[in-house]
Amino acid sequence: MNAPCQLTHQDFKSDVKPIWCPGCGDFAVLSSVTKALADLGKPREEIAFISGIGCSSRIPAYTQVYGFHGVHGRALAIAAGVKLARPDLTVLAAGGDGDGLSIGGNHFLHACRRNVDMTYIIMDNEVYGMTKGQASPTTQPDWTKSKLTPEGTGISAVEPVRLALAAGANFIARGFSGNPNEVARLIYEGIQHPGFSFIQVLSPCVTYRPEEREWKNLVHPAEGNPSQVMAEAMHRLAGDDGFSTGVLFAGNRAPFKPPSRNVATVTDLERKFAS
Amino acid sequence: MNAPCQLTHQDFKSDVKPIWCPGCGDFAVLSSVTKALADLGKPREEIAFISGIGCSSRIPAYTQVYGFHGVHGRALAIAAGVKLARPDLTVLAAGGDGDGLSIGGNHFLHACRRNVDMTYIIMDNEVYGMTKGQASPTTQPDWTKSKLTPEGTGISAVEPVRLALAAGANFIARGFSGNPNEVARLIYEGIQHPGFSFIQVLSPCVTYRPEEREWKNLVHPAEGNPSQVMAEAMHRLAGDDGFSTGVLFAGNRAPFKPPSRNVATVTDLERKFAS
Amino acid sequence: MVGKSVSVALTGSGGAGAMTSGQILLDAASKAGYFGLMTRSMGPQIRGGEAAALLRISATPVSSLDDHYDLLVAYDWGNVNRFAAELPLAKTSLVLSDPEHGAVPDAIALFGARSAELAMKTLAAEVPGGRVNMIGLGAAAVLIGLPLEAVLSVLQDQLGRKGEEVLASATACLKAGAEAATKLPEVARLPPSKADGSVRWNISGNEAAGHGALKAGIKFVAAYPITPGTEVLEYLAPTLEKTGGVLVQAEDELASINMIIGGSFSGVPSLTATSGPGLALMTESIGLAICSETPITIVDVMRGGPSTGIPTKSEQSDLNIACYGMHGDAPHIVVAPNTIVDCMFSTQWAVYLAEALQTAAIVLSDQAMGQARNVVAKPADAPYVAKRRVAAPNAEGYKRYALTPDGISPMAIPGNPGTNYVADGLEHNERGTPSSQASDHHSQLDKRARKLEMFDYGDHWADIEGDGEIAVVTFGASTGPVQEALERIRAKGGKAKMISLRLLMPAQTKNMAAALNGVKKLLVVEQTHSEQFNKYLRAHFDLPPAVKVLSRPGPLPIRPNQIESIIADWK
Amino acid sequence: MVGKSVSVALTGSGGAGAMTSGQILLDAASKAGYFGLMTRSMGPQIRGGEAAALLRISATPVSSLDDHYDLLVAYDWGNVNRFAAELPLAKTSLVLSDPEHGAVPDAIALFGARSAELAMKTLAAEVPGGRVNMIGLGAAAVLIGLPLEAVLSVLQDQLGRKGEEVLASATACLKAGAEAATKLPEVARLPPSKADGSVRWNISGNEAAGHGALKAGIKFVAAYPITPGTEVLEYLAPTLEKTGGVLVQAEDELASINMIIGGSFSGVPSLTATSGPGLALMTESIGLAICSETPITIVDVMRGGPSTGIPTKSEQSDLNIACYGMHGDAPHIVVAPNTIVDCMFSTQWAVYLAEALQTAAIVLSDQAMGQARNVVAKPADAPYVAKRRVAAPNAEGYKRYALTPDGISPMAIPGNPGTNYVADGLEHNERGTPSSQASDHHSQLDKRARKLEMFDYGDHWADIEGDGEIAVVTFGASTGPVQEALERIRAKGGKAKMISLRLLMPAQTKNMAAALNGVKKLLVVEQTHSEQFNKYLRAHFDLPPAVKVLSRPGPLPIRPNQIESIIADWK
Ligand SMILES: Cc1ncc(C[n+]2csc(CCOP(=O)(O)OP(=O)(O)O)c2C)c(N)n1
Ligand SMILES: Cc1ncc(C[n+]2csc(CCOP(=O)(O)OP(=O)(O)O)c2C)c(N)n1
Ligand code: SF4
Ligand code: SF4
Ligand SMILES: [Mg+2]
Ligand SMILES: [Mg+2]
Repeated sequence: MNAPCQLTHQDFKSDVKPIWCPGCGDFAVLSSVTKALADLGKPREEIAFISGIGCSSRIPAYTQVYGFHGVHGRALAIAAGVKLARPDLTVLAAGGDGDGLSIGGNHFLHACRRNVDMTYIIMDNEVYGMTKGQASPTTQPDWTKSKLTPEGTGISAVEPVRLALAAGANFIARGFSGNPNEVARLIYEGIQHPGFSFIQVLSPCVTYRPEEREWKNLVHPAEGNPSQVMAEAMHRLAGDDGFSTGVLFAGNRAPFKPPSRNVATVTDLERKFAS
Repeated sequence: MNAPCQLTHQDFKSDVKPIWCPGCGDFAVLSSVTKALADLGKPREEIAFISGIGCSSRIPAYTQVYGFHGVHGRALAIAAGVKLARPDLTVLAAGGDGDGLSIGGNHFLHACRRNVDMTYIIMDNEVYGMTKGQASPTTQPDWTKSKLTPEGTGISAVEPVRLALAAGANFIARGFSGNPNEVARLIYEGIQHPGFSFIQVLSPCVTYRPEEREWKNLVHPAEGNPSQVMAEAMHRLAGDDGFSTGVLFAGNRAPFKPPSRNVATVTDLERKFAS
Repeated sequence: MVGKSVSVALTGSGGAGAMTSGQILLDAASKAGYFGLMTRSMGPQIRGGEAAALLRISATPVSSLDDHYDLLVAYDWGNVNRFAAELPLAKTSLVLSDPEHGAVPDAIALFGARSAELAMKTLAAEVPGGRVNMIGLGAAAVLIGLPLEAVLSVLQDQLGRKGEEVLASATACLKAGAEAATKLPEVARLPPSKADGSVRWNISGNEAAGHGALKAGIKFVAAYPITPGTEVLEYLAPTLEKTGGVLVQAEDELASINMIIGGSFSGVPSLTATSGPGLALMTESIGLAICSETPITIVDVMRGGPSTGIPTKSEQSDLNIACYGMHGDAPHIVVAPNTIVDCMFSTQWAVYLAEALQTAAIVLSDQAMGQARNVVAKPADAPYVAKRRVAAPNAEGYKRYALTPDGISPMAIPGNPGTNYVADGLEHNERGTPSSQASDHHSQLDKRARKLEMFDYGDHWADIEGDGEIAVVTFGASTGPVQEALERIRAKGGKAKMISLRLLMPAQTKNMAAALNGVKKLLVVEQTHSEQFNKYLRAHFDLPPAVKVLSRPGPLPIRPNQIESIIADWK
Repeated sequence: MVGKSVSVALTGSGGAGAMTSGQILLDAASKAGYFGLMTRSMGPQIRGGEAAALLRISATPVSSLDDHYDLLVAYDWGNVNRFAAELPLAKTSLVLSDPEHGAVPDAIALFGARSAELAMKTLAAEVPGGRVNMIGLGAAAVLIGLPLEAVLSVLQDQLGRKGEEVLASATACLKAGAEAATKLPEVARLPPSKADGSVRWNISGNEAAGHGALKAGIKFVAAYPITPGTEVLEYLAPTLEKTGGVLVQAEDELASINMIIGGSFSGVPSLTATSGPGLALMTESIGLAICSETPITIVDVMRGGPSTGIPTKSEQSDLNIACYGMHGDAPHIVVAPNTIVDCMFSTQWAVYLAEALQTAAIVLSDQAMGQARNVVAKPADAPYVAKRRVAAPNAEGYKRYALTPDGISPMAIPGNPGTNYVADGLEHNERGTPSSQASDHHSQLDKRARKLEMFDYGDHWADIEGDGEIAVVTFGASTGPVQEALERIRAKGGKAKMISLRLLMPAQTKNMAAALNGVKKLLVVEQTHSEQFNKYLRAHFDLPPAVKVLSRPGPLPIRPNQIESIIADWK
């Protein structure tokens, strides 16, 4: 047995003090991540944790693994690069609903589709926390507290899990930061599941969306077992209220692995040019 | 009655010679567009036709309306700007599967969601024509003719109509360039339908995908009437073979219209600063 | 100890209310007929981060921070290390702190200022609902000689609607602080105000930029939030809505820049606001606006870079990307406001230029101006409004990109009959049809450059003051300290010229040659690390033989005395 | 009429096969022991667009087009106007065309060259399956004195697998053309080849760039197709696959640049290739690579700009964005290859520098080099391979961004135990923890600039040739014509120095001062509209008092005689 595998979830926490507001849901997500990593039993150096920009995207710095705090919206692209270049690493990505679904929407779409083996957590607070409270794609159309959309966005909210399914994600789950053990389990399962795993974690922003504290009264376990068939999952999610938690879909598409062999040297290749 | 309303579809064609290869499906799409515009009966100057970059995106220059040939992937953003700034104009956008679903994927997602009243045509040839034949998001994973993915992409193809539905498009149809009259009708209906209308037109690339000439034997009318309920449409599209043509979904979400009143002058606003 | 102006820093960790007390102090100064400036320094936290309100109050207009603060009121010492460097103190300054929080920390003590204690927490505890920052505010007002009535009146205005109790408690604290202050050592005091009843404006640079946009006739804005540009949008969202315009929050900057290109193509003056990372994402499409000759304006409120950098603090280091950030030869307009109120004029002018010249204009503001408030005399109205040269209905043989003598071609607006055309970012001929022919490329490149070169920009290209063989050349927020330094030099009988460039692109080679005529020594002042402005100057102008450069990165603002001493030492 | 080299243009509209015949001619020249160069000019059409194959064949190495073409073979005149300006002819040149297509059009006739007719269509019609381009090829070979056996042998190699019939028909046409040529007027003829049996390479600039990347150890590429950069990727996709690397086609350039940042962060040397519009989309994240100190290399194959511009034709106008296109102070590497083969060395070196210095390197190639083929002596091997300074396992008190004397900090690679850290584009302290403190910002900015400034780049920063009081400074593809012009001047007994800058960033101020020592007159040569290179030079270097600039946009290449005549006329 390998010594580093004895690491506890505390061993995955760093000594950097979070910038988060007291009461922010993201604290619990951090605990869930470190717990899942402890359960995974891998040494810290074999894990890469990538994020974008936002309150939530600060999370890698609060853990003890290799991390990359990139630019806004590009976490999934960096994460794909890591995994494609170093298939031996366990790759996690995380960030906010704005980071992942607004500016990062295209990478989300194509990550679901490309199905690289990694796990992506959206810490969904239905708001841009970091920039002081604007509407995100998951914000309801009638939320009027943002100065940029004082009469509400008037645009229907994205349902991330439904989008992930249509785009082709291979594992889809939803958790609530108020139930950190469940979230830890979902992350753990997402990591274990081959291909692209997507986990939406409802994580209240107590500063700009204090009403989200109420979520604790709305969440409920998803009924039945996770679908393995896309059409079935589509049907099921069509009636979803956005607060059911658990694994919602677990597909079996093979992860993306670009071809790569080792059958020539660079010098061999030069024959092509010579005459 | 208004003189310009008598325009024929020829009046909507320009004298610029298309750069398209002989036999390219895009010629027929051009005819369908001009026919739909003639049927619409609006004067040329009240129509704006926006595109990105690609063989297909050249289409506005071949018509006689106000047009914008933008940069790669951003047609829908320009089009939204036109419509939001000038709600009186009829706005069309068009382009390729690469332009709209690869680099432009995020705008596609958000255009569906935002539901600005405009009509978007993807001239889908399952390839990047303009850059000489690479795989696009709609290319099947086992297509090996691109030098960039000589063993195939290994990534499952996007089904644009399914994605549009999940993202919230309000009108969804599919046509085939070999049936230009049907395509003209679909475009016409899309324009008439409030909100964001999406029309996928299967348009063969005879140069890089000569096998697509076979599409004429594969297309068939979609069965039944278009759904008006999203869940129903989802169910229906789950079993779709990608070759059924016709209107597939016609929703009734109100188009996006940001609030705007005229209740103050700029000088009125200055009171706020004065003391 | 009555000076021309008094500078006060109010600091505290999250929740201490440093910002609120600073804001009230500025408003009270304004009420009492003073001019004033307040900038802020904030930590990265959303809530509860350390903050400093940095004020300067004066009987005459001020547009720059002073060399040091006369009074530092520290509500606590939490994380003060993080911005101690931003709080220069003189030996004569007074540090006022609460014994509760212990001794003055080294980072502050090393300035060697005087210090005094005030038991703010204890005093506040004596008032039901009492708050430390109101104690500090009362003390500060008295120490600098600001009439307490003015502060009370502001409290009334601002806390009135929060209910009697809140107001009563704040008032009680204020008075307790004021009372206690009488026992404290003296600090620099304000001269009597010269209030003449004329209207004052209290405005931030970001509000000013937004308002300038409205004055120029902007009616369509698409944008994506980003610190510190968001407040331009926060000003514009409700005001556009009221004046018949529209603001839309886009999915990202690629969308926002292209949306405004669409809005402008359709004939509606359009703008976006952003900061460095957002500007970087926009450059491809700014090139599209330039090539397709679609007028747009982009306000870039600069922050520390590179990359995500320091979102909450200022720097002038987007100069390079603003001037040179496009691929291909892409002539465009770059305008740099040089004071908080000038954010209004410069943005208004930039919109006017973009529209008149059918190109992209970038307004290069920064966090130091954007997020600071200035109390100033009501600014004069500028006559610049968006006005395009448009095509007539059914204009015969209409060519969108006609090679006119001045390079500006009439633009047909959708709705105009008989002139439909297709705007294009591909190189094109006069009609707009794509062309890869050398002659079309050359003539369209010439035209796009010519229209900018031939235009008459009047005197606005730079603010020039004073005379002499020594000149200081600067731009943007670095102008305030330069101006003040040169005033001091002149007050001592010296001579020096200030050239603050407002129009950075197109570079005004002839005007600059005239301005530099007779100048033997040139000091370049800028807030970048790599001397971006100095390199810009070298590239475009012939500089005098002796050049010195004062270039330092943010977030520390440049102080007047730094400039003064370089000039004094320059033999 | 035996010259040093012979230049031939083969043109025709779509389907005429100008490109194919040019390619065969080049290959045949190579077989016959000659050196050669072939560039191409293409219309925008995907298929069937007009095209010109522009060749120069010589007994000694060539890296530039000549002043004019000795022979123009026009298979037809369709759309020749679109690139006539790219086909300069001398009075002594011969225009060979088919009477079938009518008289020589004005755009060509105005050069005043001799002309002759050859009934290519009729001759081709006499051969079953005969093609016009093979008739023209046969005639061209004979006219310039290239042994027909070499052409036949290439035909055999290339058409062999298409079957006997195809080969027989091509051979028959070739011979018919050759036969007919004996009755045509003479044109410049090749000198005997100096074939010594040494190995020749036949390579395009884009292949060379790709191969240089492989030689440096690139193992991960993510990219999005774009003309004219795509061929770098087309070379890399199969070769990486065979050598244990990976190429992935990304959804857009935002993804590709971030994917390679991820690949490199994980320890694998990573690269992308693009062109102007793609580079513009990447600048935000290039800033991330610079700030987080993650090595990456970007090959930018320049095309006509701005915006979508002229995708199929060349220009050097991405200089600005490559050097200055990032927001904030973002020091990085810019390397400009100056010949087709140098695309190999320069890319290899750029990767080496990016890795050694943990920063972003941009390789500034262009369409003229990228899509041209050169027959050259086998290039020497360069010793540059990717090698990072890495952290040891369990390095004690590991600080990712440690302030080392040379500015380079050991990088911990995932998998290395005990050194996990979080890379960050936010300003940070030595550990990598975000910091908005002035001192951290300043010291990290210093470090990121220092590592680039202190590094020893050896002699590769520029190619310097010759001596004298007149110097010509240039970069990239403009180097070939400069080199040739100066050789001609020297051949006539004149003196002139060439400085072709390879390392554009960081600007080599000291090296350049040494190179300019003694230079009184400086001619700047570049292919841009706005004198981007001249402005770059002014910004960073002290130039001699007399400076002239030969700056013109693409797509017309700069010709040696333009440079010659400026120097000759310079009193
Ligand atoms: C290119 C770019 N645009 C905008 C920003 C500003 N910005 C930073 S975080 C953020 C949104 C944060 O929202 P979300 O991703 O939901 O994270 P949260 O703060 O809510 O956890 C924005 C718009 C940026 N940093 N970069
Ligand atoms: C930013 C940017 N990246 C890449 C390109 C190159 N490019 C031009 S068109 C195109 C794809 C075209 O494919 P599609 O949109 O499907 O249109 P089609 O040619 O097939 O009609 C690409 C990648 C570009 N012009 N701009
Ligand atoms: S602003 Fe909201 S999301 Fe951000 S740290 Fe505070 S509570 Fe959390
Ligand atoms: S390459 Fe394909 S898509 Fe493009 S014009 Fe030719 S046939 Fe049409
Ligand atoms: Mg959020
Ligand atoms: Mg396509």
